[in-house]
Amino acid sequence: MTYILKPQLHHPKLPANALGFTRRDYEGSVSTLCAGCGHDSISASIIQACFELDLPPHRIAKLSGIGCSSKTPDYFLGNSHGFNSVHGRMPSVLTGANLANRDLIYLGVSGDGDSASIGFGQFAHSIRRGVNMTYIVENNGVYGLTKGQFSATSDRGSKSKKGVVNHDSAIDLVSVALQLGATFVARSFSGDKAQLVPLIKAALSHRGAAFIDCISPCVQFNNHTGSTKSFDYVREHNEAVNRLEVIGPRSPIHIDHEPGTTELVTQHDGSVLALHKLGVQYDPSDRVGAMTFLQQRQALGEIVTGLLYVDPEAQDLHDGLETVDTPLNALSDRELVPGAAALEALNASLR
Amino acid sequence: MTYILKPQLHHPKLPANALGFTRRDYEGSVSTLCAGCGHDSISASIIQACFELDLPPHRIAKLSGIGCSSKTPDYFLGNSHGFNSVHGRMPSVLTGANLANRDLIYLGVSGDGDSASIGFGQFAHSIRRGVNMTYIVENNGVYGLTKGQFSATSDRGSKSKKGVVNHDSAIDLVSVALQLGATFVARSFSGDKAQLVPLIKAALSHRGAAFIDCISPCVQFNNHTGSTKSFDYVREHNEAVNRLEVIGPRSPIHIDHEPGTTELVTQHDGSVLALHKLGVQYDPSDRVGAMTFLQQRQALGEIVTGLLYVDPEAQDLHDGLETVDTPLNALSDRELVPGAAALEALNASLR
Amino acid sequence: MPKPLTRTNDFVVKFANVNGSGSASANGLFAKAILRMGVPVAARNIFPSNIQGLPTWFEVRVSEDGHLGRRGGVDLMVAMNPQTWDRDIAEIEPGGYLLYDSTKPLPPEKFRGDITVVGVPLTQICNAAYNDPRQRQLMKNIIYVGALAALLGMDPAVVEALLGEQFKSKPKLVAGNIEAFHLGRNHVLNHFMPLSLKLRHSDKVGDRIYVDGNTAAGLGCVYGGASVCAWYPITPSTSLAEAFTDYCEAYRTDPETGKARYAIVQAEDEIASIGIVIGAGWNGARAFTCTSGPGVSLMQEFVGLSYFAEIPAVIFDVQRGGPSTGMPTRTQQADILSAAYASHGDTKHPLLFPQDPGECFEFAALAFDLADRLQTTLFVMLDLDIGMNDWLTTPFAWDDSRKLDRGKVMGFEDLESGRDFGRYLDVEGDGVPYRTLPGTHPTRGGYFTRGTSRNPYARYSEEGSVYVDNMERLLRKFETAKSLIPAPVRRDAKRATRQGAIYYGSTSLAMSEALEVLHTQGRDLDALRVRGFPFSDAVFEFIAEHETVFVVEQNRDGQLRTLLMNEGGIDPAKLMPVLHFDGSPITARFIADAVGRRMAQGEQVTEAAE
Amino acid sequence: MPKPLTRTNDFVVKFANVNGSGSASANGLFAKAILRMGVPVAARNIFPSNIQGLPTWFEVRVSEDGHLGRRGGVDLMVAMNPQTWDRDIAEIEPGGYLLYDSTKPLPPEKFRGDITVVGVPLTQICNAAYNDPRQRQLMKNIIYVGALAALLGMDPAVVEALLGEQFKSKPKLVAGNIEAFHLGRNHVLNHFMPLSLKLRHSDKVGDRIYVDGNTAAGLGCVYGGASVCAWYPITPSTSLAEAFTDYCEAYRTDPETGKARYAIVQAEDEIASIGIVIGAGWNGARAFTCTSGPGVSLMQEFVGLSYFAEIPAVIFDVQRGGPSTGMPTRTQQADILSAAYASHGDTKHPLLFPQDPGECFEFAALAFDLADRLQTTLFVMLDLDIGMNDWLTTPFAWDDSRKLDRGKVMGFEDLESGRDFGRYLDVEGDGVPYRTLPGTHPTRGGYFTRGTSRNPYARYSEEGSVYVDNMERLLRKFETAKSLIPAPVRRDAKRATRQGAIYYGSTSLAMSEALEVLHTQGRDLDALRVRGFPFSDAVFEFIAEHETVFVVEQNRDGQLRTLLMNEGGIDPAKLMPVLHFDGSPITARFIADAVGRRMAQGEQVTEAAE
Ligand SMILES: Cc1ncc(C[n+]2csc(CCOP(=O)(O)OP(=O)(O)O)c2C)c(N)n1
Ligand SMILES: Cc1ncc(C[n+]2csc(CCOP(=O)(O)OP(=O)(O)O)c2C)c(N)n1
Ligand code: SF4
Ligand code: SF4
Ligand SMILES: [Mg+2]
Ligand SMILES: [Mg+2]
Repeated sequence: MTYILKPQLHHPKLPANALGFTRRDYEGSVSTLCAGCGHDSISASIIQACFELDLPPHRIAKLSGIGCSSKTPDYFLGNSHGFNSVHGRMPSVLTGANLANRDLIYLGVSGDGDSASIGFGQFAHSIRRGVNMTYIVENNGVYGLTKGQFSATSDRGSKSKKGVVNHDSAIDLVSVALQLGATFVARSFSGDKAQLVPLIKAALSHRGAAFIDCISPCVQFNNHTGSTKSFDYVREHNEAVNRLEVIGPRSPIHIDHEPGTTELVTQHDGSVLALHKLGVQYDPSDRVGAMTFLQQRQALGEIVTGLLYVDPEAQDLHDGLETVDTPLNALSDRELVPGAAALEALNASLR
Repeated sequence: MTYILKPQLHHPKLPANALGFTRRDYEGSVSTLCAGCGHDSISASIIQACFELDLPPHRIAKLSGIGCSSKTPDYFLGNSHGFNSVHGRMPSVLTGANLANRDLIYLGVSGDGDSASIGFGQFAHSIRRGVNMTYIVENNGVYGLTKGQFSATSDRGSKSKKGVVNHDSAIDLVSVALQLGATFVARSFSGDKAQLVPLIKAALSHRGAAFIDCISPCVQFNNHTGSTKSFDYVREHNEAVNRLEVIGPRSPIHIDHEPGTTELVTQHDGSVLALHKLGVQYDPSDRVGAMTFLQQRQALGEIVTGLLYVDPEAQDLHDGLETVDTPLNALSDRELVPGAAALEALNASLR
Repeated sequence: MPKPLTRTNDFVVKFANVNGSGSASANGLFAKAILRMGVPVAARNIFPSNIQGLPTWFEVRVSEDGHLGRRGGVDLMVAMNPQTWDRDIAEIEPGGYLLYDSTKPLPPEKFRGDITVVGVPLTQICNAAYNDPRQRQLMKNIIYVGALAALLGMDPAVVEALLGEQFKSKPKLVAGNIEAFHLGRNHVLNHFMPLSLKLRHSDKVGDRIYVDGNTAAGLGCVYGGASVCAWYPITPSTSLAEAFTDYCEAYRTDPETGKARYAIVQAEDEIASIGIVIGAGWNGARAFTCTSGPGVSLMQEFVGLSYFAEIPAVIFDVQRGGPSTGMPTRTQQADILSAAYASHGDTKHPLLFPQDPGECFEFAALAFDLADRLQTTLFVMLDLDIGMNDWLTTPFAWDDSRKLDRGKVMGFEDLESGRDFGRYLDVEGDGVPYRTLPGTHPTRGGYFTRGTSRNPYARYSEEGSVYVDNMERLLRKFETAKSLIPAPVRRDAKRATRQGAIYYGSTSLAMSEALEVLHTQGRDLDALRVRGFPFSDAVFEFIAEHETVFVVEQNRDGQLRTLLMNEGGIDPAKLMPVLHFDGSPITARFIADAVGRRMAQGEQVTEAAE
Repeated sequence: MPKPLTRTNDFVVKFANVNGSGSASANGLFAKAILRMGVPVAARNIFPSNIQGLPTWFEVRVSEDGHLGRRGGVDLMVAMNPQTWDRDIAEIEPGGYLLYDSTKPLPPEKFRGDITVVGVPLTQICNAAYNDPRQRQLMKNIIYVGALAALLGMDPAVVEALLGEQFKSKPKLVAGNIEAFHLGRNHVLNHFMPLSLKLRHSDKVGDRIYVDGNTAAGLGCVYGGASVCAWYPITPSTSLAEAFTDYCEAYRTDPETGKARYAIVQAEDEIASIGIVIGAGWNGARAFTCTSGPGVSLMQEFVGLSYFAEIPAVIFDVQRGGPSTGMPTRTQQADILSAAYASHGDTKHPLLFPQDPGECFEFAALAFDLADRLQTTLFVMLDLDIGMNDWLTTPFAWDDSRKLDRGKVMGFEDLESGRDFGRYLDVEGDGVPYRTLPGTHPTRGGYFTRGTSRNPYARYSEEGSVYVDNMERLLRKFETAKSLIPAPVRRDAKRATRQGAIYYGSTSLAMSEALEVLHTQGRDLDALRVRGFPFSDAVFEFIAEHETVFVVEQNRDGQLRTLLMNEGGIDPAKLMPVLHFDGSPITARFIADAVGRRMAQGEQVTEAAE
């Protein structure tokens, strides 16, 4: 059952969305992160995206692991249920939640430590199962909450604040997600809301495993020279392949870009992704091409951002399992319990 | 310290290698696997490779997780120490063993359940750290020991023996290893010893993380029509990119292939890999190219085998950590314990 | 030579085979045929941790009196495995019997003088009749069943009927198997006298069903309303998830759409399995996983989260021989402590101890009500013996008026009515708070779940007093659990006694028999079967009433005894451990010996044997 | 108003700050200056689980008598955090003092009538002197140290010297900080009288050093010969690995090549950490990991492997508030059971309980000898209070004649000589077998290590008797451990008494003080500090000698008490739990109250107060 009540307008001057909610209705508790932390900008983008998509806040479930990044679900969507689980295991908890109720929107928030170090297995397996979710990694290349150790996304050769050089190969979560069958893959930067908000909107509207790797500098422990996840470094090396506009299912489509430079992708829920090309020829419907492009550009030191891959026809885990349309948590006793009659035949077969 | 004793010749008629060992000296206990299991062929290839490489058996340590595949180290190299650890965690145990004594050769044997399901995280992290090892996954697409459930390397759409269709994306360990920085990557087939033995020899001589994905049909649970890991299926779809010959550090090089079709790669230990090209243009020194090639061919349903990537200049974890040449387990008390004198200054600094 | 054993409907037959040779199905046929003759049977499979080629045994207890625990000892050995010949022969009781394949002659020193030896040239008979190697392998098994039928006086009509059912869809196989059966039976009829071990039609089976505990538990999960299952294969728990899958397909397929009213995920490991269960439980679906010891070790962190964040979850631990990989195909009750106090920090978790497949069904269904009511992880502790062996048990029954008890959940109307919602508020004083499910109400009842300390309104707090209040409430909740866990079952001795015994789980049947044996020795004990943890007052009253209480368990360290001492403040001196832990199911003989010896030492034999 | 507290070199100062504001270093300076005046000090940091902006406290116990546990109560509060003002003010003892920033006026109801209030316009002074915002933030802290110096009579020369040492490499900062210090000091000298809380030079510090337990343990690992460390960051254990790293760089760098005689890997998680440790231990290097509760939960499976396959490993568990993520920046002793009985199946593991950083060093070094000797996982149980706070402790000492005890390892010569090698053979009857290291001998001593059951020659076996023999040998080995674990430290009361107390770890200092307090109340207890598990006979003799034994712990469930009962067969009625578990370090007042009250109830006050 879904109840949609008209929200009371606490702030009559703030603009309201189609549901009558203001941006403030999508906010959460006051952040306890460091001033300037990239993660707070991502929270703001999530708020913006949900506001713009007219999502009823209580129809979203926010899940996270442990870390500064994983704390952020407390700081947005205060009316949504949230689950700050254990370190590296958000994907499994989200998968379970999703199985229980296919009707909610699932937003997983994690860190690079949470997803690429301890949680790499769960990250991979939730993606390859096609869990219908938006999975955002707030990627700062370090463990913020435990004070600045390298994470598995730190680039080889990058320097820690203390001057130690990382000698392990980095895990590129975007490439891994592509390889494991994610049906929506993007990379963005906490410092570029104009790029990030539409990506989050598109991911939330996507059916299937949508992954966003969002570089999000840690001002406390990884924003120095020698870091490849600092604000400066990311700004200098950022190569966006496209700009995205998300057009609601029932909204008219106006394209004010040059003809031929915009591609329209209609998602499963009817929303349209208008992809404006930027310079390079990039086809986000070609998985193998995307992987190749990424490998080549990353070898040159570029940080490729934008909507890197999308399959609007994607299936999700529920499709694979062929579950009923009613959320499993809403099935009645009658639908769940076969009753005494069934046991008679069964008992007979066991004699 | 390394002691090399002349082995007693128990079987004077068997051919001996340069150390005076016969093939039998590299054998282990009698296998308890099912008759015809692919894993037994891999054991035989390991035996052959070690024999041909003239390796002193006790200088090899064999490690594994849990599964039919992980049992096999009991069935080869009976004079070597072995460690059948816990499910999915061989990579960490091997890493620790390697740190303790950099002078031994480490052979990790695992299954697809062991490495791609429960152990995917450890697989990935041991590879990206560049642990000096040969890591063989005996890949049958199922959990043999627990009777035939899908593993994470089962292809989407493939059928279990009971007729269930897999709906999850497969993990391609070769692609993942390439992406994570493995410095030697190969795929082979338990049914093709001619290909497999040289690959194992080359991997054992490689310094760094050498990974071999060896398709190894489970005759008991995954050798039926509809499986993509059956003997028949693999034989039909096998596309070898090259044939390898491993030439010992001090052996003369005779190439009897057409000029231009053979590439020579000298490894860190002086051994030479002679790579004979087969049809396609394939460059095993190009990581990005290898990934692209694999993606493209796999999309066509081919199983690409051969030596897919090698970096003969690779560094290993010990290089990164800059550990001393003496194995850590051989350091003397004097080298380990700073003694009373050091404490005086230290105590003073803490007052 | 001792007199050959003479027994009717009361003996033990053991088959020694090689696994992967198809013997399991023939041996099962043998056991089931006896059942169909109306004689109670218990069969136990002792199998190796591999797929093909290693020794495996099948032990059949035939007991008209209904003693279906393991007795100890073997009256008739069917020795089909040369690898284990010596120890198989050694296991036969003096006066017992041996059936073997006499195709290849064996030297006399391979036999024993105090047993009756029946050599049947099974291979020869078989090879004469069949050519195909796989057929030869399979039919040889049926031939020895035929031989046994003749030796023991088994009704051939029963076997023929069973073969008819088994191969219903392949009539050609029916005829073939019946023929093989008679090949063996006729050979024996022609060459041997029947043994003094005899089968005879009876009516002692009644309406009982013959099923293993994993199957029963899987069915119980369906009846308990579980709709999400996440699991990772591990012996001996795998067949529980498989049974759930089969029963869901049968009973939970939407008749109109053909779609599934359940979701079963084979996860990548045990951590993911319990994570999925907790996510589903948080979101209001009943969810479970099944595993064994190594899985319980891996799930510890998540179980602590469930304890502290108060999320319902059910874990079936089908226990096997530990520690570590241990003896994966053997049985033990050695995860009791690991489960009861799972996870770091101060934690306690309820456990259920089903005694047989019947209770596996019951407790499985109950577990979901309890987990929802207590909002915590509940462990159902099976073991390999219950889980993987077929037991004769009361038929499954269900009361159609029963409702799934979802526990304290506030819905839309509650919230809309303005009722105060504090996720960790102890409203009724029983320590159990109310919860809301995601998506319930647009503006009320949302909260942030976490494993860190927080106040009754679920807001983060690092204040000591807030933390302490919450931890003490959790203790109150655990008190509440005592009244919800199935009460212990008491069985007083016929004579008054100051001696008691506590036992649980699969020990039950051997215990009953041992109590009878002890009684005949003049050693009487009141017995209490504990069915769950935390223990109710009745358990401690029982202990208080007795001078000495034997605690009978299948582990080395007396793990239930530890729980009794620790939770009940019981003087350990009073609790005598009786411990069987070699991985085979505990036997009546073992218990009777161990308890009898100790009672003798303490001169606690109250009366002479009757 | 009560009389203002009058005390010299004996009081408690608490600082209430915001984290990330640089207060930690100023507060540390304050504590260290008192130490340099020869007055013993204990400082405890109470910090939040975030990086910047949340409340944090720093509690300094000044005690010329050397009572360095937490006392309870606050004599002087330095209230710098408006967020926590109310509760900070409430915490001051009647007659106590408050120092606050009076730049912004506060209404009178924000204060208490029964305390002395000292308002210093810190922000105003600071802003007048500095412009840069970060400088303002940092210097304000130094200014309040100056104010305190004036109020308490702290020697300014000592502070100046300390600042000189601290900024040795940046002389400009020395002058700047000294100036700020005097800004605060002069303001107070000009406007206030000194308080009746006074500091005075003394000589009670002696040669003791001031260091935290994680640092000491990290150093102990270097001295214990550890050469492999694999770890995963988690509060409060992270600084142990960091200290090991620093000391390795200092003491373990090959002077010729500059290369490392150690390998430290920040693993991807705790499972990998313990896996690496076990791999290294198997291969003959001394290896450890350090973690906290959640890590211990994750390591359970591997610990069971180490137990059963007999691989040396050392785990430092720096305990924090559980369960689950719990209170990650608070202290507890609540992983005792999780560690002692870690893993499924029947298992037991030795534990060490250091009482302070001095013993952290000692026990860390010892742990590696014990792990090698016992070939098993050994846990060193620290807690946040010991691990992360600076304690005054005996200087580190090392006997250069001491050799690393590698335990029973057969080398090339042993094998070559033909000595029988059975990996799990109990040669000496102490339950401890011999092992060989990979690569030792070309043809002898190789074996296959596994977590499954196997015979004394390490060959796979599913035989029950083989399994039982091995499990019983492991119990013998655990008996052997009793004699290797550091003996308990007994401290008898001055008067004969039938009352005893058992305690361990960081409780030690508060306990000593509580015992003195109780003594002055005429309540005498003999006390026993347990230093490890398994407990030696001395522990059980102590219990036997007393009527009642209080077991003082920092957890909810009395976990050490459980171990005492379970392993010693002690009647729980005899063991009175005294439990403090709100996450703050236990105080002398708490113990004295709790024990005193119970003794009063039992009329166990043996004599009138002196
Ligand atoms: C099992 C476990 N291990 C370790 C920790 C300690 N821990 C908390 S957060 C964290 C790393 C967080 O890094 P990341 O996910 O990158 O988040 P960030 O703080 O950088 O946003 C660690 C190791 C924990 N909470 N649980
Ligand atoms: C922690 C844990 N979980 C589950 C198991 C049960 N188990 C044993 S082997 C295995 C799968 C083995 O599959 P794979 O690695 O592919 O090996 P294969 O038998 O196919 O060669 C599983 C799940 C276990 N031993 N430990
Ligand atoms: S430590 Fe880094 S990641 Fe954490 S809140 Fe501060 S800036 Fe953000
Ligand atoms: S079950 Fe499969 S993998 Fe295992 S031994 Fe048999 S054939 Fe090999
Ligand atoms: Mg991070
Ligand atoms: Mg497999």
